[in-house]
Amino acid sequence: MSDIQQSIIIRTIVRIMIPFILLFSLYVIMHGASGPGGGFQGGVIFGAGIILYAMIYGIEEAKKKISDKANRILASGGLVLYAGTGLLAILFGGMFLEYGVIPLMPTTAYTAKILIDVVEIGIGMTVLAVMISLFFDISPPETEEDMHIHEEVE
Amino acid sequence: MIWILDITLLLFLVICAVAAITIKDLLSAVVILSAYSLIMAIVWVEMRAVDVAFTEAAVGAGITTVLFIAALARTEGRSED
Amino acid sequence: MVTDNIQSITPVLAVLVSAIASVLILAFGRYPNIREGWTFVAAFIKFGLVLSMLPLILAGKTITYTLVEILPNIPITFKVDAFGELFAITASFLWILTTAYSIGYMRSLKEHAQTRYYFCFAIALSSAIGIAYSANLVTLFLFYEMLTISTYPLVAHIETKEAIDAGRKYLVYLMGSGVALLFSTILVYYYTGTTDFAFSGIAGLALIPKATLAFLFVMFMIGCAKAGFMPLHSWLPAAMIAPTPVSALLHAVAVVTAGVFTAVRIILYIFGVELMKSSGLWLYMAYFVSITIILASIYALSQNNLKKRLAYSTVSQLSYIVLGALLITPHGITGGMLHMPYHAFMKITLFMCAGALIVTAKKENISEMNGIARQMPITMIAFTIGALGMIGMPPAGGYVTKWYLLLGAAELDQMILVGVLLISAVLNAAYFFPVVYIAFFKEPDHELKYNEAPMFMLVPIVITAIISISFGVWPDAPGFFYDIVSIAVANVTGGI
Amino acid sequence: MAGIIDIVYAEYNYWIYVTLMMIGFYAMIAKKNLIKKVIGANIFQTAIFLFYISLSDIKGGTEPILLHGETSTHAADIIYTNPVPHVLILTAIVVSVSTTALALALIIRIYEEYGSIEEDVILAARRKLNPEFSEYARQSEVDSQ
Amino acid sequence: MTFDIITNNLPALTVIIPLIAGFLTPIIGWINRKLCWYHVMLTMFIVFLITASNLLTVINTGTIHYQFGGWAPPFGIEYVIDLLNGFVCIIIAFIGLMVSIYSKESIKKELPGKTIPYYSIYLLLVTGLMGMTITGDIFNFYVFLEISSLTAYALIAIGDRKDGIVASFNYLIMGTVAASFILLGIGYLYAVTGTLNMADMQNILPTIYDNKVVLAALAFFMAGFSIKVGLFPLHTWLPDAYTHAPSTSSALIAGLMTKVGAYAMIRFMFGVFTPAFVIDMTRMTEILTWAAALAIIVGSVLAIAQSDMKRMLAYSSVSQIGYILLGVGLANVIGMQGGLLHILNHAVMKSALFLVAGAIFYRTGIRNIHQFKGLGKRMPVTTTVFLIAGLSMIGVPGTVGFTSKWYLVLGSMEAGMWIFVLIILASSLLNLAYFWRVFDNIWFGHPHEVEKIKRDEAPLSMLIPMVILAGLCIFFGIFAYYPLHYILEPLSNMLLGIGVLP
Amino acid sequence: MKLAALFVVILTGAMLIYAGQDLPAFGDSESPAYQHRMTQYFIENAESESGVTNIVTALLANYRGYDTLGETAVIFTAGMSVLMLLRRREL
Repeated sequence: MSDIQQSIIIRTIVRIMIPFILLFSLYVIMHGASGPGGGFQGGVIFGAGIILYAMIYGIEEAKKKISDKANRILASGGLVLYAGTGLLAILFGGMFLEYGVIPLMPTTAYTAKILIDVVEIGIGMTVLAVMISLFFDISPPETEEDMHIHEEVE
Repeated sequence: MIWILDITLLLFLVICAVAAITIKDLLSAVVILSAYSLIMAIVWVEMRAVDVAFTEAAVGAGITTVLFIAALARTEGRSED
Repeated sequence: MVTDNIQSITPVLAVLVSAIASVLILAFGRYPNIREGWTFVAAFIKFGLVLSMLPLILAGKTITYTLVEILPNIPITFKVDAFGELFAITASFLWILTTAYSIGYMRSLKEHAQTRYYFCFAIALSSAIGIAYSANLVTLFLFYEMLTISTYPLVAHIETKEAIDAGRKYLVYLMGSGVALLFSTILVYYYTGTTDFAFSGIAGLALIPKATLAFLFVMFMIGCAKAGFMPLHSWLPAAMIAPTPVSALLHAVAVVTAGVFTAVRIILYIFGVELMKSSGLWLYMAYFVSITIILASIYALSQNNLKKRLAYSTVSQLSYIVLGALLITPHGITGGMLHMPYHAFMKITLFMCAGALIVTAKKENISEMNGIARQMPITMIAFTIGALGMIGMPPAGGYVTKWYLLLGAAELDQMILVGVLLISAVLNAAYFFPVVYIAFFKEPDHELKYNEAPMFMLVPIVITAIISISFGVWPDAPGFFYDIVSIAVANVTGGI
Repeated sequence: MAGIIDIVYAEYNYWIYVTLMMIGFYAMIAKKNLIKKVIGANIFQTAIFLFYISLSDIKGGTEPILLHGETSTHAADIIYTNPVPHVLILTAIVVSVSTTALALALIIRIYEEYGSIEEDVILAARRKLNPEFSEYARQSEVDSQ
Repeated sequence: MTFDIITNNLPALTVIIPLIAGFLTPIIGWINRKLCWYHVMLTMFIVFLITASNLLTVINTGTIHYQFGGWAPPFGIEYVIDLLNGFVCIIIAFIGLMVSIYSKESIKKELPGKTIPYYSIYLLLVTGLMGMTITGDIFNFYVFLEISSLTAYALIAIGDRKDGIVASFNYLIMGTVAASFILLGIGYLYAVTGTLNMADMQNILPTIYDNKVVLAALAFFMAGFSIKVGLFPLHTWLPDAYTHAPSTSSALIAGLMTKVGAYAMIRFMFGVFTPAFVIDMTRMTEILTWAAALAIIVGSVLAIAQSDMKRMLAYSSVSQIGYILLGVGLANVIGMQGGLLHILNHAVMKSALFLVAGAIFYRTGIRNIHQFKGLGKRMPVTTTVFLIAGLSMIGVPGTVGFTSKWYLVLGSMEAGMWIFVLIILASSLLNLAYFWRVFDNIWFGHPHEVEKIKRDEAPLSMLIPMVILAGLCIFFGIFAYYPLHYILEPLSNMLLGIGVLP
Repeated sequence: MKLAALFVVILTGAMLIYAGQDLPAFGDSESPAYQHRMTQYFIENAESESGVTNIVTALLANYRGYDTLGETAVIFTAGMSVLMLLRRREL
């Protein structure tokens, strides 16, 4: 544990800030339709929030909040949500990703708006999951056994 | 549009880029790269590409830098050139 | 002369028989008797199939079968005509004999990798018959390459460094020349749009510039390195490292015969008699092969190893055949074509004798063979018959072909060529008679007991020797090679 | 002279991005340090993005976000900047960060195996490790010169 | 009705199915690791069927257009399947299927514990290649190019512990340069045309051919793709990458990556720019032929110098890519057919060869050619496959190598470039030289330490794909008529004659 | 090596500068890219067809939604690849 990680002030501030960061990221994702932002930016910010947590509280601690399994489901799930929306359009007799054919809302534009949000959420899920897992993988291992895992596995 | 500001920012970009590839301390280089991305984001806002600027700020200046620093923590911090 | 064309799958079957047999040989590799049984069965079936087409050929018909069109306009087609049949009969008949001989030879010497040997042998035979029955250059090229590849393991059979080097040499020469053959094939296709053999040559070739034509001809002749022209001959003596039946295969059954066959095919069926004459190419080439005839004979004189001496003799004799085709008169062509089977039978006799000497007396060098005829009289008599044929003396068939060749050369007023033929006959005598003399009349170094080669080897030797004599005694027996040749000659010369 | 200044002035961001691209590209090829190479790649790609964004900008235009409720009536009065390059670059940025992440992962693995992130050291180590390689390395050096 | 839904969307499904399957792989692997292989194989099989159906439709009824989201081009992204990419797609799907079957045992041994990400990335690589091939939108092309590149880096990096990573990193740097060049080229074209749709672009471009930007864009594309295909002076990443990747990755990447790169080169030259521009105005094709001829010779010569089997095959790839590009660069119908046919041929041959190298490595752990002695008896089927594919590389008639060589030589003659005739023929002798060395070692001689060689063949799931590929080497050597007549001849005419894709 | 790199870089730069002469001027509303019907179509129809006011979002998630799917796949690929390379535990 470094000095920064031990600093009670920083730990407290981070703990307080993280909900706001996550909330902001959700706002960015949902706000993509009418202003700057979208799945990407939101996903990255969400990921950054978790990464911040992991930096201060340690990766092991962060993994308790968002486990590898959850990560994997989020990453795959986001994409399946996106692609599934496209496939749904096919099922309703349209082209892939043709939102207009899905009889979700009275007007095509409105349906498209809803589905664009769905798609953005899908992107957000994948991006946040991947960003987190990238950080977990790239940052230095914390325990001794993790250090030398490669020799045993291969 | 204020072209003086524009040019100043763009010149900063060049300075940052040159610094990022010449500085031998890799951590500094990465931080300068982050600054480069941030300036780039500002340039883009100035060019009215807000979405892109937002992304660049979050991805280029944020996540990329974090990944670089994490990678540096596992390797070595100095470069021969 | 009208030739009726018959569609029949028989030529394909004749080609495939040994390919199918090769699979069976591989499958029964662990049981030598069954394995060699298959070889025999295939050899007989093959000969039967080849022979079954003979009556039609003698009736002046041709048989064709198109297997598949590999590229637009480029089919794999088989066509049986008199000339092809000539080669096919020779090769398929000699396969029976070499099989018997191989069994004797390989078992006596307890050679390794016999399955591979029989397998490759069978494939080589398929390729040889394929070459004989090819209807166009591409088909011919296909089998030509197959023959090279399948005989490589036979040449390098004993797997010593020397053998592998010889194999490499063999491969480099033959594959390299194969590239030249491919190139000229594509060139013919490029200029004329066809590669089919025709009795009067490909008509379109007459239209291309003379320099290009000459270049094409040279490329073709380089492509026929299997025919052992100098200076592309040196693979042939090197390949003598292989077991003797393989040498027999190379020299008589398949490889070099395929080479000269291809050369003659190209001269007569691609260029055609008329074009050869009008372009004057025949004369240059005739002089060129004359050099080979003389030089190879001189090389042969200096060889002490019997097989090597025979190898150089082959180089020289092959050029007779090509010379015959170049002498673009009916007599000359008859001589050349007839020399192909004659040479095959006589040379295989000689090689099998040499093999018998190796197996029984363990002797390869001529200088060690003092009085060997006392030990192996039958073998040496057969050898003498073959040698006489090579020199061009009765009773073996050589004198018939030489006569025709001389006639052809004389008709064309080419006294130089006549001289070459005569000189070479003298040279042939000069390198064969000493062997016969040493074997029969020199006192042996130590006491020799009567001890012939095993029956499997001896019987083939006797058969080929007898057939060689029959060539000389009764050359124009009905249905025999002379009849086939005369049809082939009539085809290419337009029945002059 | 005035003409050149005009050109430089009118196209200043163009000159800048060419410069940036060359800086990044040079770092990618010539720098021996692997991290520096990746930094160079980032600079190079970002410079290309700058080119795209410059392309999209229109003098006197506004952000490509429709002014709410007034689109139908005032659409003709407002000039929006070109949104297409923005979309392309959003995608390209993500691609770029993905490449960077993968490159960093590779660098970490290289460091674990060779204990260095300097190209020379790695090359020397490979040569020592694998005698066959030396032949190839000489060849590739010849190629690159 | 339901059937209609599927048939109407087949072009999209070609790419979507492996894409979604790739996303689902981690989840499936989480349920049961063993399911992954079945999942991948099934996916690849379906994709193969779809590509086959696409190709048949194209042959029978002409080009297929598919608009994503129902947005007509140039507003939306369009998939255009014509003969060219229909042909390349089916090759991708088929090789992908074969390698996926082979992967089962090979991965178990070479990459234990990495199966799940491996299969996921495998499917994504196929997706990337397929997407690059099938798309009619220039930026969509870039996106899928990046998918395929990233997956390829990853698949190479997991090979040999030490060398694979460095090879992958070098490839990554080169690949990033290439991708950046391509992105720059796309930007240039967009700047002067304002569109991203290839067909639309081809309509606009002829009016502005004197624009320097267009020329620069072409130059950047060619530079980028030359790196991607490993054309001679830019091939330096290729040998290491192919050598040190795991066997399956080598087979897939060597068999497909460079082919798709070559496809992209053809598509951009003839489908975005026009033949008139690349052939007459800029003489790009002529430059390409010379580079290709150089690649043929240098690749073959360097291959002779190698003693590592995979490295030898890698250098041979450098030379074989030369064949493809030479044929294309000749810019006449015959040469073009030869080049395009060689895409098919080389994919089949090289995949088979790399699979054989993998099988030998799997059983014996040997990669050095000089240690191959006695292998012919130990692994008869594998080595026979090697023999067939090797002869095919040499160009023996009756195998695929012969047919393309025939066309290339004929095309060179047609173009009056006799030097290329010479180069092609010489290179087949060089090929002979390096393959025969291996044949000698395999079929002759005994290993020194072993007295009696036991038969020890690779597992069935590895043998089947190899045997099928070897069978295809012969099948297309004999029945080359079919691809040529139905696909390549009209295709070459289309690329050169009319130029504009319908 | 450095010189060679410099040479390549300068060559590329020369190419860029050569092409730069014909590039549309910065901020030019007459540039082909802006004048092409595609751009105008998006500006006019984004809201009525997609229901969003941010044209970039409309393009990103609707008109060129397929690109975005591909781009997300790139991210996913990167995640998977890094996982495979640096994985610390058995998955």
